[in-house]
Amino acid sequence: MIISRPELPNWWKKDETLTIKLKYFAWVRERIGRGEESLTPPDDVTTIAELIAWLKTQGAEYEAAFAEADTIRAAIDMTHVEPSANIGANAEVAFFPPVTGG
Amino acid sequence: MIISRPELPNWWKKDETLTIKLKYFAWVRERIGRGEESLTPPDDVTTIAELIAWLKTQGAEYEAAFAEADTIRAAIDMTHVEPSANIGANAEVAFFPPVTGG
Amino acid sequence: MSVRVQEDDFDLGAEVARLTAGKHQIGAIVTFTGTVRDTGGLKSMTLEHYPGMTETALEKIEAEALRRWPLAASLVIHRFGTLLPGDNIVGVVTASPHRRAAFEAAEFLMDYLKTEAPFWKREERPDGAGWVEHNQADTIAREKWAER
Amino acid sequence: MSVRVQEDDFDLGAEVARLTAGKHQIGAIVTFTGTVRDTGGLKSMTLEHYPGMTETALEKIEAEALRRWPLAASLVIHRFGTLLPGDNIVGVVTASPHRRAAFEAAEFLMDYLKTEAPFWKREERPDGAGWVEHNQADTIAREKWAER
Repeated sequence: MIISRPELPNWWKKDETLTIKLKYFAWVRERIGRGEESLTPPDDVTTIAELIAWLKTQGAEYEAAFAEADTIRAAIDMTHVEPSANIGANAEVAFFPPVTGG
Repeated sequence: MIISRPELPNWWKKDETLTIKLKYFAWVRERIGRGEESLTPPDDVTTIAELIAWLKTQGAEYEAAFAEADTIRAAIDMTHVEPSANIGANAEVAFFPPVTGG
Repeated sequence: MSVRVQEDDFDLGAEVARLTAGKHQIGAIVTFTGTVRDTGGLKSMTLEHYPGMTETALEKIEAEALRRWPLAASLVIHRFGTLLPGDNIVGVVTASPHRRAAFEAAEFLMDYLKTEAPFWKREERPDGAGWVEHNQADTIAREKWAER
Repeated sequence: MSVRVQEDDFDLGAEVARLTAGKHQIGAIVTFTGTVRDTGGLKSMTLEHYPGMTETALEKIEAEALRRWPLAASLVIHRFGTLLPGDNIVGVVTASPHRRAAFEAAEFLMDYLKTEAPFWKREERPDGAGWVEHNQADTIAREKWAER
């Protein structure tokens, strides 16, 4: 994954292939079969939507978890984000159903 | 005071000059100098407004208490009423400032 | 479903425990506590009320709340007598399957109580005592519940 | 002005006493308690949450309430783990000089918490377990607080 950092020269960016820490909750966790993992998506995966699209190619468990993509919410570094949000360097990305606490 | 009771013959009404039980609260009580009393207004006093008008002729303490008639509230038999309300037989009439509990 | 007019203090935590014990359909409980607020130099506050009418008025207000919202439990406690800054004056509990109903009913009970229940507050200050004037905001607050 | 995420039960009566002790400017205290509601045959409910984000989210929600209303004290407690019908899930306390502020802030905290705080409820019934679906009414309730 390439993180867009305008202040850094191009030769630097190419080396910054990052590992994302992923967390899953509730039925997303159950369908994937684990609560967290670290993955290294290809360089062209920069947004939440792109990450979901790529995960769906990584096995039946992801396909099942993200089948109803509309009902899945995401957080980057513990803040709710939209599917268009860019995933920053060293981000913790979480996927979960709409919350039902309270 | 004459209570209008259509079902009773006229000869009966004339005898029914009633005593009203009056109660005063907060600064109305303080200005009148007592918390309750029983009074017998003249026959033509049938409403709250007429009762206030008559009381104001009964002494300086009533004049002081009812000077700001707009800020005084009334209840008949423990129910809030408007100045136009008729005072029924054996009624308990209370006068007090707007309530300030809670 | 009860009202109490008393000189003694109350404990809404204990009242909630009592009201909700064994009732597993409730889901939402709201309490309101009104306390004597020291607005600067207040020594004490004395609440006068109209015995008999007070209970009747509070029962009417509570019945109206029960008519409007699906309440599993409700309680109104109002104190009278002389109270000190910080003391409890009034306590309201509402319990319902739905939080919005519990919130609305509690606020309704307070707004109605403030304009209907025959209580009068007298503030005792170092320079003398005076009756608290009716707050016009309370009348306005009550009007928002008018049924159209 | 604090949030707590815990497995243990809580006692809002004791929390209110602690929050308001010696504070004579308060006047109005509202509490909300959310309990496990048995909607028919519920054995237990398990609350999963996102440790770290939960506290951050609740602190943000509380900070927003403090920005909007003049609160003298506030508290949000949310439990996680396995709970039984009737058990407390969430507790909110708001205290203010004005009752309307206390009511509004408490309802705001609950409405935001229901849509922002990362908790998920799983219901365990005799015929199996299932995740509670998000209630659209909660999203609508939250929208009424949007600043225009």
